Amino acid sequence: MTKNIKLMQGNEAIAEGAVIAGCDFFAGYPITPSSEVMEVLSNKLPKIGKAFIQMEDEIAALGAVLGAALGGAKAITASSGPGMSLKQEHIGYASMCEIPCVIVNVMRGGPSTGLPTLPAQGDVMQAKWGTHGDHAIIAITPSSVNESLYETIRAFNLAIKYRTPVLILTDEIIGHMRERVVVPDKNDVDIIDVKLPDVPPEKYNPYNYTSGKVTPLAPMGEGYRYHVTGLIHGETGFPSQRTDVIQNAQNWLMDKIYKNIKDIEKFEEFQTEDAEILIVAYGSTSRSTRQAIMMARSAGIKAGMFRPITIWPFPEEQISNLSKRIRKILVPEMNMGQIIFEVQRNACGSQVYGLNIVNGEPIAPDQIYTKIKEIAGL
Amino acid sequence: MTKNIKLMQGNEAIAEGAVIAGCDFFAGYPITPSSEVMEVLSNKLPKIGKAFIQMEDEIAALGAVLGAALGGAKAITASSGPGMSLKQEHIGYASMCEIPCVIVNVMRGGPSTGLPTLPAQGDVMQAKWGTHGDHAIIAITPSSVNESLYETIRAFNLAIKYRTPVLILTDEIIGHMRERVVVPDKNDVDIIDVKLPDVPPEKYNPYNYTSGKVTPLAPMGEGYRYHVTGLIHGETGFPSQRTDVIQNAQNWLMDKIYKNIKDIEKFEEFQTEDAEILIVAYGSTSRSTRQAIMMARSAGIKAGMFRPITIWPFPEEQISNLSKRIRKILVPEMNMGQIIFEVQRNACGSQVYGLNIVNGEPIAPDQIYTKIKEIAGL
Amino acid sequence: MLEKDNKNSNNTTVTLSNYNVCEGIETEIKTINNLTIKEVSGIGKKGEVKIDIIVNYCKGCELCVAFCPEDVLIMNKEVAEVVDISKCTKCNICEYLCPDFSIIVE
Amino acid sequence: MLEKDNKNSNNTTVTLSNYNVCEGIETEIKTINNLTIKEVSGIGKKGEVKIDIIVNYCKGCELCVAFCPEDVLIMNKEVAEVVDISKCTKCNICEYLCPDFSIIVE
Amino acid sequence: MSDRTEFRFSGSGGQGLILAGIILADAAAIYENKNAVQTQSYGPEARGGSSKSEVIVSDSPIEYPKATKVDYMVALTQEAFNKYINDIKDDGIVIADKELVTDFSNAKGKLYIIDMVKSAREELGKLLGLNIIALGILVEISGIVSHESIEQALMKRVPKGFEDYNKKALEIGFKLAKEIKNNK
Amino acid sequence: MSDRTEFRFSGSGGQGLILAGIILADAAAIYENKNAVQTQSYGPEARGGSSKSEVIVSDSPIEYPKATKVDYMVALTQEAFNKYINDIKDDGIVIADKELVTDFSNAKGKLYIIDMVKSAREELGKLLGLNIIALGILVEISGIVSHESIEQALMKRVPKGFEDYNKKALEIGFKLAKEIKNNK
Amino acid sequence: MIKTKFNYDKYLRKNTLPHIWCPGCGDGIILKSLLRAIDKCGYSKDEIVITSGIGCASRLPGYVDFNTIHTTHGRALTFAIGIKMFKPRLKVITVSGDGDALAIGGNHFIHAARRNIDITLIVFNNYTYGMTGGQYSPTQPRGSYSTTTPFGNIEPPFDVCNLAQAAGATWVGRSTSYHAVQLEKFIVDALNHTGFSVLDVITNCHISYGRRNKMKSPVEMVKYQKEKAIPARSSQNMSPEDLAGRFKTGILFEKKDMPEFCSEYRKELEIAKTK
Amino acid sequence: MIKTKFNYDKYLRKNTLPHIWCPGCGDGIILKSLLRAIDKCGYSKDEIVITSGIGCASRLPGYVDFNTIHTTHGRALTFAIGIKMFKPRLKVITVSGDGDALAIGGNHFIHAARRNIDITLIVFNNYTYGMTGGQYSPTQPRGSYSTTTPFGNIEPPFDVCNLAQAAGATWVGRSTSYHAVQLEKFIVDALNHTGFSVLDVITNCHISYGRRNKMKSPVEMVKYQKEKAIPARSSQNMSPEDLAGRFKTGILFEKKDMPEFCSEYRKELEIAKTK
Ligand SMILES: Cc1ncc(C[n+]2csc(CCOP(=O)(O)OP(=O)(O)O)c2C)c(N)n1
Ligand SMILES: Cc1ncc(C[n+]2csc(CCOP(=O)(O)OP(=O)(O)O)c2C)c(N)n1
Ligand code: SF4
Ligand code: SF4
Ligand code: SF4
Ligand code: SF4
Ligand code: SF4
Ligand code: SF4
Ligand SMILES: [Mg+2]
Ligand SMILES: [Mg+2]
Repeated sequence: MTKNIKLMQGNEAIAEGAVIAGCDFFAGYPITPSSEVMEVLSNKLPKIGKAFIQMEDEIAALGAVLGAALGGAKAITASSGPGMSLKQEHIGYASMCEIPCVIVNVMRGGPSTGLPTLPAQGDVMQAKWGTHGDHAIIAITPSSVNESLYETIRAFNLAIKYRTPVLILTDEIIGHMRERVVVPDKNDVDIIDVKLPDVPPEKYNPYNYTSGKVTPLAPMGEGYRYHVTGLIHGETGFPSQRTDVIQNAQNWLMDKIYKNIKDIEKFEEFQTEDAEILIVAYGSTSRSTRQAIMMARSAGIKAGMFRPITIWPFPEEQISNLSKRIRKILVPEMNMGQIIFEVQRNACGSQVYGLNIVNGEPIAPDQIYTKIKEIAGL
Repeated sequence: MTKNIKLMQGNEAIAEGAVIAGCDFFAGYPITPSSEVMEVLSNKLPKIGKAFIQMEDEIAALGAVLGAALGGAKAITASSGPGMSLKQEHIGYASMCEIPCVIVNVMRGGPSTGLPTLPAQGDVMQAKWGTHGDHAIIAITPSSVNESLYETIRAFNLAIKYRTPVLILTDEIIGHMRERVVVPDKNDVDIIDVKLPDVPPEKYNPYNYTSGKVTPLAPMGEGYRYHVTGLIHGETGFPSQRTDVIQNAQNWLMDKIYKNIKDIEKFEEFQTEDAEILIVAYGSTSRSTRQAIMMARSAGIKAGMFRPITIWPFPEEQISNLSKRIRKILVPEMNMGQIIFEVQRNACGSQVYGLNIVNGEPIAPDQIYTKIKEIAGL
Repeated sequence: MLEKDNKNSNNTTVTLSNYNVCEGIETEIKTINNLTIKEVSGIGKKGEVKIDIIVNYCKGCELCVAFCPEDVLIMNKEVAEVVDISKCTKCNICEYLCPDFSIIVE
Repeated sequence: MLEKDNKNSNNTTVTLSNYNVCEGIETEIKTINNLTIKEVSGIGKKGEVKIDIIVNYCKGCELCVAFCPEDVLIMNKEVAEVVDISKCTKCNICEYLCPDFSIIVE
Repeated sequence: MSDRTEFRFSGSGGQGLILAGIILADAAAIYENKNAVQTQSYGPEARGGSSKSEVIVSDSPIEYPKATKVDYMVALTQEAFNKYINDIKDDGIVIADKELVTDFSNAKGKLYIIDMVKSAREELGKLLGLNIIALGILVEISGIVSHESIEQALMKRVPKGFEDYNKKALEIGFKLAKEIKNNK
Repeated sequence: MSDRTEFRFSGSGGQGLILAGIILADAAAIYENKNAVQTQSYGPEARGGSSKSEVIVSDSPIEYPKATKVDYMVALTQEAFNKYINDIKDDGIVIADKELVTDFSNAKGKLYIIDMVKSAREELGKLLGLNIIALGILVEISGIVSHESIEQALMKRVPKGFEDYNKKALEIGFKLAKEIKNNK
Repeated sequence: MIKTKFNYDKYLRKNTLPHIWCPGCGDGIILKSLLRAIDKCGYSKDEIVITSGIGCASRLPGYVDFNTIHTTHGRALTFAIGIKMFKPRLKVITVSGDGDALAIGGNHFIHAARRNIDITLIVFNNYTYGMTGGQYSPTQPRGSYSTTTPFGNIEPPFDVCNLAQAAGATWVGRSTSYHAVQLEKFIVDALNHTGFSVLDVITNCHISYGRRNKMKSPVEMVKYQKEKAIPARSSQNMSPEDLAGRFKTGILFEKKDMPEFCSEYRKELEIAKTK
Repeated sequence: MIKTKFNYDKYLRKNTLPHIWCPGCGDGIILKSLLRAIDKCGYSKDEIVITSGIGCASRLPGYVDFNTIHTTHGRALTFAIGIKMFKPRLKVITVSGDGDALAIGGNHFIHAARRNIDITLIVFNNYTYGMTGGQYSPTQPRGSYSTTTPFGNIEPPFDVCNLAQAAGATWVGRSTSYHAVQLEKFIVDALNHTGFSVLDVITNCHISYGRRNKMKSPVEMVKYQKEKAIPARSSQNMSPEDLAGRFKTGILFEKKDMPEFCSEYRKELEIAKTK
């Protein structure tokens, strides 16, 4: 038995990952099936002198997270479906003002109150399009408890590096299941810390739209006094209605993510080399897919999987390349069809099939295998 | 001068259309550039004995609209960007519980507070994906003041017919500009009224997932006592976790819209017959597009426009068919690229170009014309 | 924590035991619409009284037992039961406090 | 309603007129960092007093004029102006009530 | 497109420019059955800054609703003059108030400096109505709608009791415009 | 996949089934270095209804985390028995409590009816610990982890002062299981 | 079907029973008092609308045969306002947990109170988020424990009644799930009041609250209510020390003849007609 | 740069002036009082954080050289809580319009008050949504007109101070933009208070409110404030008739030594360390 191997839930692993990443601040509002992230942190953070607060609702929770983040905190919140819908305005504010933070969405079933205790993957498109106006987002879909921990650390790093909200999209299965996790020592993982700008306050502009580099966000209260507003603003942070400033500001929000996609993207390929059927799957569905592929391979069907770990920005290039080689693509999702849209868009010429099961149960390997056989014409 | 021809703003026209459609109830919270819809109705509705209330926020506003709609009211609310983000949870509730209502979004610039007084088309994808979980939505994008009026009437009709929230997406330009409107007499337009179910209360089920027909929503307080919940529910309206019920409920929410797309869709084609370049444009951008096409035609370039009026569900079939014939497609949008994603998805094989200008100014005919020339290789 | 759906299902059989069967006290077990009702009637302190306990609904919370001022009720295998109806004053406290519609005093 | 950006722009020239020029009263027009400041100094009821009006900032709301208890100020073409500094008691009301940082009493 | 005539009223928030635009559009669209579109631009959150109100009149349908090649413009502040003069046509007509606009270094098109403020003060007694004077000028100078139409449109939008005052303002506008025409 | 062993604890909310599952998974994953996944299913909003807790143990990585072909199942309510018996393997082993489950018309696999409640009452004095008895039975019957491992895992999760009580419960489980084995 | 003195069955959707509430949960007691009160007031089932948010308490509407709306978390009052304003002849009741009414729903609470709209709000105040497993709520006492205050709660609780009154409610009362008879009476009174009425009902949740705060069973919790409740009248002569940890019960505030929102709106319609 | 008795320039971002407020808008007067108060308290510019929501009043932070956050509509206090809790050494002030603080932001208002967190909230109460052109706000007097109450407002207004107190604020006061000297004094007092302080400042918006309510000019509006304000002390001996249409000014409630949120949290950290 190794000291740093633990059995824990996906939600606990996120909390654990946050602590390792140096999380200073949690604000949240409970909601099934994400509440354990909050409950675990309500215990862990005070013990290490960090801040925990339960707010009056999800809007307030993300507001407090952003306030703390402007003070220089590594801050996180966690929620599920209805709470995520409420957070949309503040997600846009965080994007616009380029405030780093991590937002966990443990997905549950259905629109509206739906199925609070059952899993789904119905919020993947919301993650990208939920707030009004144009912005780019980073979203990560771990598929195991262990990955939940490490991807949470990565989420904090990306948030600070690109000054952006980063979403972690898990689901009720990953969030509530218990698996073995190798808990790393803080020193064994790369951690990007909040730091002061390398220019003196007089020279500091809180935004930079043209150099291609992300300006660090100066923690408030350290001598860098600046203005933050959700109005379109110039590089000084003050509102502007100049057409060139507006266009630059808008371009920048997209470019800083898309032009750095090589650094942000993360994916896994499983037996794709010789695959004749490609399965694009993420989160818990990718686990069933892997099992289904093993079944298919045993039956002589050459199937392989592409698994986006960073789901936004979407790995367009990879899908596009794979689709040139593999002409049949299956996208199993615990929703009525979401990521399949992105696959269709990028895999022109391939045949793209959906397997959309939304009944409160995870998609089972059998179901995917059956579909693979159907596609293979068996 | 004809008595029923008036000069009015797009926002006024929506209010006027609502009154003609038989609107009983408005609840809202002011926000630029949609406030005139509310202000006009605060005046008009009380005069005809109907209800108007200003609520404490946008969430409350849509809540009140849904409460009134359950009582049998034809109800409407209006908002813009930040308010639309706040409404997402209740949009999902309305979808899930199949409560008819009309929601107007007069689009303004930017994510977050953005550009409150300037136009954009940045909320088109939000209209479809903003709330968590899977659902289908109807959204309409009028491109003139006159159309604002008539499409509002159609929005009410579709809402009642399909028991669904219907979004009207205009923008600051259409909302604030004044044009001539032919105000119809109530008797000259088709109006679908709220009616009692044609079964007695004992036989009434508030939902129906399998017959393919939409069950009318019985106004509360008329003898039909039933239960409404945002939890996934069976046909009786009570929550269920049965896998078959869940899947049926989910399928139904999609099917009732997509299977009736022929009835819901509305679009216009302009000089597409012989077009070699297709421009897909909606809302105010389609006006500039039309002008640009005239310029292009004068210069001998065969350009044509496909203009979705119902933008959701997206006219997939039309785009797909047109794209088989026209191999170059331009999608000008006052956003960083949204509907272009749908076009790309459905126009596999064609070359799809974006013209994305987001600087607070409407896209001018000249800009589109320049792009057309570029595509034409001139 | 317990959504006792099972108690609502069809073939529930409930075995009852340990009566304090005195003179003038009748105990009847009825099944109406799949509900098992244990009806005890007799003469209490304020005259004739009948106490129905709907066994399927009772979740065994003990509120009726704890707050009956006259110790008329006891728990038996997690279901409330009349132990001595003769002391009943028809004060109705048990009925009011039963959260599950499982006790009715008449 | 008026975001008077123009007043902040470079080449603003403001013509002033209609002084009540009395003995011991000096009026000076300065331009500092593109701001035109009209400085009136003299002896008021409480001794020496100087009133600066930053012409570019004044939006002509008349609050200073209306609430000066001594009628020291008047409006002149939508800009506040000192009309009789000798009555000034240095009570500072005008300064406190000017929403636009355009009046300073010293 | 070529029969498109573009008007622009520019100045600052409280000057009633939007109303002037509406009345012009109304006269054209309702009383003369032409196509007309009126738009305006605001500062942040519906208030502030210099503002403009534009009217496009045409016999054919009007697509793009904003002015891009302005035929007639009125400027009632210096800031507006500077900000909105750019897209005036080479032969476009610009009317600037003599008192409110003093720096003409950016001038384009044909510039007429008219003392509307003075006329208002002298003939109306106050500045209220400057917008209607400007309206009168543009109508007269462009001939886009008849006097009758503009008067009808004006009367529809004027508060009770102010009919004569506004009619007078309009006529001052006509008169000032005629002077220009005569000086042409 | 074939070395996958699937366990299911089923019953109702308050019976500590999730804890039993966790301890089993912990023993396998941490103390015996196998792969183990534990999952559960809830009623609406984290409460209510019959519930189950599942553990999958395997030497190879575990992908699909839910049980589909259950090797070992315990049922502590009739409702759970009915609801969760379906996907038991043909040669799977089902342990039902004699008192809490009475209708076996749906039975599948090899059924053992054991009076766990009685043992608990008699040997522990109360029903608390039923979950641990069940755990003991499954461990003993499956041999999936050693007694030592399960004890260590149990001790880690048991509140102070209840160590002996729980150890005793576990041993009751072992004992009951041995009886089954002997009767086989 | 089952003959009883009070025929609850008349109002119940029997096929939804037994309800999901835990054994001994006070919510069931309140539900019964509510049904007796509605019956006493003589409303027809058709004219009653009950809205609720999300939470254990908010599951109530599912069990009763009225027009019932289980809305979103915290927003029950907004739906109530919509339907009440559109159909003022309906009697609209909102049931809500303490979290639902006062955490996420706090804004709608104060605004409904301000408007003095004729709706009766019953707060099922169990000091906790029961449904989600016991996180602290804005009424949870300082120092007590929950899944998110493992070291004791440092936040002061709202006094629901004071807040309602300050916001504009014109009928304000408090009772408990133990005081079932009083509760029924207060509900009758609240329903009869024209204007916004708020009834704060202290109720027991041993599962999510009691267990963590030395009251493991429903019985212990209900005893707590019995002991800590102090009738408003008696409280007047008590010292602050004696009052510590206790709560007042009674009709705490009542103001008749204040303008009610819907009738004011009716008047507005008359004026508007003439314009 | 411009020599003055009180050096506003020290605190102003001069290149953002003149501000966007209309001529005579009370917001500028309040801003000046705030700057004098901050100066009097002796805070360094680095240690001040000002958050605001959306609205005319909420534009204030843009003009002042502190750490300034112009947040979303209604949510300024949530950002304030986040930064205050994370860096308690900072002095956090929130400025908010009446709509911002009490319409969409009402929930955060009562919860910040309940927690008694050491933040000073200044409500710029102009009875209207100034920024969006004059829709009615939850403080607008009954009977008055707005763009959305063309027939007169039927909704009763909040008494901001009563509400704050009932919710848990430990310092509550009211002044006006006319009473600039008192205002400055009250702000100093509120800033010096440890705990949640709410200052309701009646201010003038002739553009969005006055014009529609027979007060066309800033001067008329400020005169209204002068006339209608009644010091709390004097109000005690006044009859309800005399008080009608008037509002109390003064420090209306103050409770020292109540547990403040951040220091309570500090204590919690000590306990947690030992667990
Ligand atoms: C928007 C949203 N946030 C959070 C939740 C999760 N949730 C459901 S009920 C509840 C709180 C329940 O507490 P309370 O209102 O006091 O009701 P109780 O269960 O105690 O009766 C929460 C936080 C939700 N359903 N929706
Ligand atoms: C979510 C959201 N809803 C609505 C608005 C539109 N809006 C901007 S400011 C404002 C109200 C302003 O009133 P108040 O807070 O009193 O500030 P004032 O302008 O009067 O100072 C509103 C409704 C918005 N920006 N965001
Ligand atoms: S009616 Fe009263 S005395 Fe009789 S059993 Fe019930 S509680 Fe006891
Ligand atoms: S109160 Fe009701 S549920 Fe509880 S034990 Fe008594 S009869 Fe059973
Ligand atoms: S200081 Fe007082 S007296 Fe002097 S000008 Fe100002 S208001 Fe008037
Ligand atoms: S108060 Fe200030 S802005 Fe107003 S008139 Fe006087 S100097 Fe000008
Ligand atoms: S968790 Fe608490 S409030 Fe919810 S049903 Fe159980 S006892 Fe009642
Ligand atoms: S609209 Fe009102 S509040 Fe806003 S700046 Fe103008 S006067 Fe001030
Ligand atoms: Mg509660
Ligand atoms: Mg205001």
